[in-house]
Amino acid sequence: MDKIIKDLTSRFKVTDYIQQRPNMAYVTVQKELAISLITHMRDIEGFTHFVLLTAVDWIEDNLFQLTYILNSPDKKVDLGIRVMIDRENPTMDSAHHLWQQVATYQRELKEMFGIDFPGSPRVDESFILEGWDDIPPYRRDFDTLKYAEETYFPRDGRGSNDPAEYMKKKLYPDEEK
Amino acid sequence: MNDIIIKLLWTLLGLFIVLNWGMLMGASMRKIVARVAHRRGIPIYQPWLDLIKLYAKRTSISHGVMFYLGPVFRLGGGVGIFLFLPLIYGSEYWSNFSWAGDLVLILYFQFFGMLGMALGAGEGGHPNSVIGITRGLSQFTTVEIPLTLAVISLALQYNTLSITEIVAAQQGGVQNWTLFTNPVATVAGMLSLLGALRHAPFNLVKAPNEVPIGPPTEYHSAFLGVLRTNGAVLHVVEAALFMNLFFGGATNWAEFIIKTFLIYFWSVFVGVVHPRFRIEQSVVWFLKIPLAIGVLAVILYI
Amino acid sequence: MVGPIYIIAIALGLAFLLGFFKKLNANIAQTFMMAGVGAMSFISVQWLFGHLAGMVTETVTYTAGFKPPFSISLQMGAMEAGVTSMINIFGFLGGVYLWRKLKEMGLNAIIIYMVTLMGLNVIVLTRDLFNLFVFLEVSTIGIVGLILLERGVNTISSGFKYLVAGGVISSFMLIGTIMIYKYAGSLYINDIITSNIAATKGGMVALFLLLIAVILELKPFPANGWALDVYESANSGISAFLSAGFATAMLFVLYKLMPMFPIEWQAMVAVVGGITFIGANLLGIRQKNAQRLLGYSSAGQMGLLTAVIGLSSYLNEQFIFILVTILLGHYLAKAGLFWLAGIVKEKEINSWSLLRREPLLVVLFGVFILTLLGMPPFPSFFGKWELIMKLAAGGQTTWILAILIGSFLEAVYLFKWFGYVLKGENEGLPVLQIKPEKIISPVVFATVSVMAGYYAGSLLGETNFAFYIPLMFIAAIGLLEFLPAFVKNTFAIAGMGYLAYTTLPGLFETDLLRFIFMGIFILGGILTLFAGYYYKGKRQGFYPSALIMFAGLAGIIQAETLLQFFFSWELMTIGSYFLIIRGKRSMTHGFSYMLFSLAGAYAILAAFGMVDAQVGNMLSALGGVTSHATLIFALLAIGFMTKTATLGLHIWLPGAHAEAESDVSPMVSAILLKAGVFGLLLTFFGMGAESAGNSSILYVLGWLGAITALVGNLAASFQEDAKRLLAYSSIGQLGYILFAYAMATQLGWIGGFLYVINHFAFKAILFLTIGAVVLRVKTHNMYEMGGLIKRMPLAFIAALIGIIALSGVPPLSGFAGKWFFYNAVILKGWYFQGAVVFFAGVIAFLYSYRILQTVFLGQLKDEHRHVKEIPLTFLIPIYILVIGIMIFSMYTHWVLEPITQYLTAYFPSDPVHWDGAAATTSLGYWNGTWVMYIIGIMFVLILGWLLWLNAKATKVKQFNMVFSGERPFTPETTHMAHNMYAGYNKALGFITAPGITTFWNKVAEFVTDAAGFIRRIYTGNGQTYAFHIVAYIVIIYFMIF
Amino acid sequence: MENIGLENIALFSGLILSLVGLWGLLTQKNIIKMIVGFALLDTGIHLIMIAVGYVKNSTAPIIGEGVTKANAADVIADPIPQALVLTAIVIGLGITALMLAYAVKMHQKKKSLDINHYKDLKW
Amino acid sequence: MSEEQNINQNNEPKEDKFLAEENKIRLVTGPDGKQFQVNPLDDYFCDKRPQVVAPKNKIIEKFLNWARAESLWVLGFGTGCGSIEIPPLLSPRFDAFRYGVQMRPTPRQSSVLIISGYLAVKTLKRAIRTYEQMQSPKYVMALGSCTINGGMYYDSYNTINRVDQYLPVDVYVAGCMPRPEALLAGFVKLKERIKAGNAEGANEYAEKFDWYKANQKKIIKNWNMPDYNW
Repeated sequence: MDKIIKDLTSRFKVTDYIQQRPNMAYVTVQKELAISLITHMRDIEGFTHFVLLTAVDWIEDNLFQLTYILNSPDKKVDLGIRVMIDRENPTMDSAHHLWQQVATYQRELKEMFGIDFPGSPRVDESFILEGWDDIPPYRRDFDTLKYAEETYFPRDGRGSNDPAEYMKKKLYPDEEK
Repeated sequence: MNDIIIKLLWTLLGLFIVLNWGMLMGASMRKIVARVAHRRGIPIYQPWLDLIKLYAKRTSISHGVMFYLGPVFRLGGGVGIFLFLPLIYGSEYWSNFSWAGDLVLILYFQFFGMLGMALGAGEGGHPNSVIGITRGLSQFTTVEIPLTLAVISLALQYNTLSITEIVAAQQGGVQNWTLFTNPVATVAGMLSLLGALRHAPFNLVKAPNEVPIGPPTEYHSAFLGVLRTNGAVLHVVEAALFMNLFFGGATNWAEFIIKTFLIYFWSVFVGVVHPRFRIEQSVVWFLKIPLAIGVLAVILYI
Repeated sequence: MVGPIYIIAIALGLAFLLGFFKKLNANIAQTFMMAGVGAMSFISVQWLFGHLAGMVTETVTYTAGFKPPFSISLQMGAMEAGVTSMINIFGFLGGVYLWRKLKEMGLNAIIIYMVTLMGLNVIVLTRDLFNLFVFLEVSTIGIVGLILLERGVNTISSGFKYLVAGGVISSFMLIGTIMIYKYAGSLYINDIITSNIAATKGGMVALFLLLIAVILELKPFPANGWALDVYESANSGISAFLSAGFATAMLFVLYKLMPMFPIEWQAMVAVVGGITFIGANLLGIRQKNAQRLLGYSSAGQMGLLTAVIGLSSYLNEQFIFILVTILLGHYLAKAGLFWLAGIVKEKEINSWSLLRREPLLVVLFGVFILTLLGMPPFPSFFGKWELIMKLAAGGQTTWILAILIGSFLEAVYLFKWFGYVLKGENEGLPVLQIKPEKIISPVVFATVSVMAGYYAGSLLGETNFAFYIPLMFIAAIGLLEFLPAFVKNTFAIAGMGYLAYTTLPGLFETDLLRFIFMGIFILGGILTLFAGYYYKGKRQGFYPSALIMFAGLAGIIQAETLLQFFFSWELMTIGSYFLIIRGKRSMTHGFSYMLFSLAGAYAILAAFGMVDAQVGNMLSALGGVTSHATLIFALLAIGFMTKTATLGLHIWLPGAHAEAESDVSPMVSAILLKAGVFGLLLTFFGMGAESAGNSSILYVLGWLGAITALVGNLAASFQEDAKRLLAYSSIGQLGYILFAYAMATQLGWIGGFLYVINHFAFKAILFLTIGAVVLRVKTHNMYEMGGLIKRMPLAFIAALIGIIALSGVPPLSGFAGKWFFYNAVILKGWYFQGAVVFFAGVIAFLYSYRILQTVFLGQLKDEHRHVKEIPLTFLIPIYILVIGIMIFSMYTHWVLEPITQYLTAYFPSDPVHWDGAAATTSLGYWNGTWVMYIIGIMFVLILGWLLWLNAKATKVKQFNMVFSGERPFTPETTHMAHNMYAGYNKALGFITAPGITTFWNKVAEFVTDAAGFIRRIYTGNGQTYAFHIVAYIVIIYFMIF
Repeated sequence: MENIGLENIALFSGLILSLVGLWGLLTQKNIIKMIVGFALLDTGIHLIMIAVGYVKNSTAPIIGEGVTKANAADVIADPIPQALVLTAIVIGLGITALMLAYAVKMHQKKKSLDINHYKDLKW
Repeated sequence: MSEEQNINQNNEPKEDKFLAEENKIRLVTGPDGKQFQVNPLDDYFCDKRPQVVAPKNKIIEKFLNWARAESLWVLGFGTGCGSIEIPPLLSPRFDAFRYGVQMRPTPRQSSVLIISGYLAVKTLKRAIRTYEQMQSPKYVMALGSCTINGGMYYDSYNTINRVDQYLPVDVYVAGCMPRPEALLAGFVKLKERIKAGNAEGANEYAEKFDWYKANQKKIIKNWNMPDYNW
């Protein structure tokens, strides 16, 4: 693992490096370098398996964090590649040419976070949400409770209980706290 | 003229009996199947309720003229066979209109309903219907061969194609039934019946979890009611045909009911214990064992 | 009478004179030449007419005032007059054709032309052997000189090869001549004949050398490579000269010299001819170059004629007739075709499609091809007919076989060529330039061909004229080609109506069988022609072809003699060929149709020959056949089964019917196929279906019919093309019919008749309907249609009724057929065949449903949302037939009862009893009318009930259906149509594997490969050719001695 | 020597000559040689023809010295073969000339006299 | 109810940014070469509104309702986690056949639609289409707290809270999830309602069609069909 990272650092400008587990590490790279780094990992280092692509909304930093997780079946190690992109104008280079299934992840991210991947197949089509015209729901500035209350006719009289408290009250009504 | 009206009334009565018996028979079969599965199953009157409910549906839709005519053809097919089939041997009234045609007419009249149903379902435009029909027709082609050979064997044995005469020849005791005088043909015929009644393993046509219910996918309300009516009539009539051909016919209603029940039960019995064939499997199956038996049946009587 | 010597005098004199005036204007010189040739023609023609009219007798002219053997004598008998007329007329017309070329080449060419012509005349006329040799050489030199009209290197080298080969041949001829002189002491042919020259060995050798030289001049296979190169490369006018003029003269030489040779040698001559006929035609199959192909054909025809001369002892009094008609056919056709080749100027036969730009040329081409092949109404047809008849009378089965095989091979390449002309791609080909002088000669020859055909026919003493009335009517329609289609259509229908008016009532009185078939032919013809009103424009070529076919069909019915029948049969084949090949992409289908038809026709011809030999030429005498009855029966059956497209002989049908035009498909399917059935019936009726030898054949036919039905229906179920589906269905239905008739019982035949009528009606309905739908939607593929019931309800109803009648569902008439089948099968005892047929019958449901579902039901496509109902001109005939089928279903007994009575004459046992509408057999009973009533009433009651319950059903549109909570996206993806019976295909598709097509393809491949292999002996090297000649002589020598 | 006779010598030499000519025609690739072969063949045949017409101990068929009309038939050699030979020579000459003319033409076109070079047309 | 007046489907401009590609008006060339427009929504779908069908006279209706109640044909359509509770109904242990409950694979023939758990918007669309394809009289049974008030998905951005805003529900079966016994109880309850003549959901749906449709369309933006899916 170290060797890989060392090798990686010597070739790319890797800014952040976290060794999560002995066989799992995260590196952070610049947006521009990300795709070439991934290509390098796939073709040279043997990270042939693409595990997932996901995003985190760092609304405070005004950033989206994209995480590509790759797996090397031979070395039995995982490598996460983090890319921080601007939240105002979220675009990222598409990686669908490396693995076909990336396109699906990118489509999901486009829908849920509004991160654009120009050139990715069918990226503009709706994926899970059919006919969504609000801000992308996984962004943290989207208030889902408010949206649900406005949209879905909440029924009055809804309450909630802590099951332990509730059962205690019910079973031992006399017992005072 | 009077004769004809009386004849018609008797025929309607017969139809009524057959319809109800068909539903009762269907219900009891389902009861039996349920018991095999350790269930109580439907109430015995369930088919009547279903039928009433279907006829009492408030709305219906129509895909076009053929969609409308399909069930008419279908029921016409079932009732037509009923009309041309002598039910009770020795009774002029219960022999219906069998003087207008013989066994061949009945064999070919089966297609009347099938064709209409197929066209009606086709007009519905649903691909699953068409898939179901193609399967049904495919299977039917090979189902018919053993039956044809059995009929030829019977014609050779009794030297007639008239059902009444075939039944007449079987009178006078159990030993005279075709079942015993020509067991090979009977086997061929009964194997063919399995395919004709479309219980498992030959029920790919309406396989509900594959092509939702097959041909009648789009049928509902009164259309479906008509189809169910036909189903009840047709099952009895098919069983009655085989009863006449192979099991000595019936001289009274009690005998009729027992025999048709048992004949119908045969296919249910097979169905309960067998899984389903794919279509090419069933086609090939009918071209193997039942065909061989049918050929044997004819060879024995050459 | 002007003496024949003047022919020579004129030619020589003119040639000399012209030679003096070197500076003479070419135009004037040529006018002189034409005048001279005209005069020569006149002399010979006047002799010919003199002989024909009986005014003159055989005349011998002596030169130099001595009697032979001391001088040369010229004999002008009828044959000589005829042949010189042919040569001179050809010379004249050829001169016209070569006008420009000769003028270009100047005086010398004109002189050579005249001298060559003169040489040929002398060859024919002279009775002196050496004189013959001299003028043969003169002609050869002349021809070789004329070859130089073209200056290409190939032409020149081929001319040289010709010279080398000719030199070798003439050497042998010279030796032969001189040896004959030594042994016979005379060169006068008549003296040689009377002298006993063959007694000595040396005399035999002498005769042999002479004979072989003459034969070699006729270009026998395989020692004929030298001639083929000339045919290919020379100017087409010269090739025509070589083929029509020179070969004709040489053939006459052989004819003239034949009496000199020992009678045993005739067989050798015949064999040589036969081998040439087959060999040359076999090699012709691989040819792509038009002129070379004609060369092969020319060699082949000469082979045939040589064989005829060799076989003269079998032909007796008809020898001359046969020789002359076939020779005439060859002469007219070959000259005409070579001339056309000169007009077209395209070497490759597949470029000849540009001929299509000029309809007149196509007509000419057709006339010549048909003349060459011996098709009616051209003279060689009668020649071939008589040849076969006489050979059969002589018991020469092998020869019949050989001649038919040769003719068939010839037909293969000629019709391939014809196909290119009619249907080949003619885009991007150069413009056709027709110079007036080039077209005159072919036109004249084509006209002569037609007239000669009539004359030859009348010579055979048939009441021939009746068969020519329809042809004249057709010719009249043909002349009206410039009129719009609807006018011609009206004329055609009127003609058919007149035919019906004159024939049907009479037939009804006399012969029910013929009445039924005539009714089908004429009624069907009128109805299908009616659909033709749909077509705009001129529809060139359609009406003559269609009417030729109908004339042939009517002729078959009316024929009384074998010749009339065969004449009409061939006529019908030709007409239908033209009809079929009119369709799109139908070149190959028309080709295979023609080949199968011809093969069938030849089988019929062979059988007729045997019949004629035994009991004379009346059709009704068929029953009197005693020897070879089984063989004749089998041959006739096979012949007629090519038309009914029985399995094994069916591969032409699907493509031919599917690609034909919308109103032609019903003509060829519903109507034309019945001609084969009629033929079979004639055979069965005539020859006694149940006689001992035939019953085993019938047994085979029964199985064949059953399997045909099965395979045809199964294959129909797997088609994607609507018309192809119907075509396969026709194969299946004709299988039923064959099966029914093969049973040869009364019940079977009633069923058969029922099927014939029924198939006619429903197949006409279906083909018209589907054809009209195809016209509207412009596609054949069923999966591209769908949902058309919404746009074309009337078409759907018609198709539905057609399908119900087809599938045999009660109450329509199809069921009656099934009922009779069941009874017949069981009574006959053909249980397993019967089971196969019923299996096939059930399979019919698969395709019946398929065509209704995928075309009319299911999902309507975007582009068909606005299509109109099928045209009224189609609807009217369709609905006439629909009404007909309903009435027929309701009152089947109206038709079947008379048929039953009619058949009682043949099957006295009478197993069917009719009581009104009720039919009873010993097995079962059936009452068509009551079944109809009962079902009708029941249907109405149920419908009423449903309507009462369900009147308020909301009408929805095509996407309003259960789609698992989704909705359909496009009609294409929602229409379940493509590969509809996938599961069934998986289970039983192997039955329809195209084994038979593969088989025939392999046969064709083998034949063409063989041809390709054999033709490698023609290396192109002149020496090899010379060696061939020497080797040929040696081989034949050792074969004889 | 007596048995052989002049006519036989002529016959055999003619035969040999024609066979040689035929052999030349069939084997020589050069067109001119082929023509020579043909000429030999032709000449050989002419010799044969004369041999056929030869009658032993007879004179030329000219009426005159010892030949009268009465005994002409017995004394003279058969005149016809001689006449024929004359014609045949003429014709042979014509053909040879035509062949040569063709040879010239062919050489003009292709600059070759090898017969194997003129095989464009075949099959 | 207040939305009823301001939403009128017919006046709404037919501009729909969620209109699917295959539903857009397209220009087609016929086989005869003429061009014409195909509007899939009009040409391929029936756009009639559902009609209220009044019950027949009381006695007959009572009889018919009894038959309907005893013959409940359930559509095999599972929406949420509750769909796993339906198959056991037919097993020997619960044997819903005793109650006249039978499964049907096609909505055309079914009379009961079971909403078996939470409904995402996407599923709701299918459920509505399916419901509309069933023939009247038809009944809706909703299982689980999710269908009642959103349950644990009450604040989800894509799961509805109350089914009865979108479809006329006849019986709610509470629980998370209700066991098969509860379902059986629900069926019994439904039967009572039907026999009493109270289960007129289909007519209610037709009557308040605009209101239902407005609610549905508020969240289902790409309906892509005429209003009522026949």
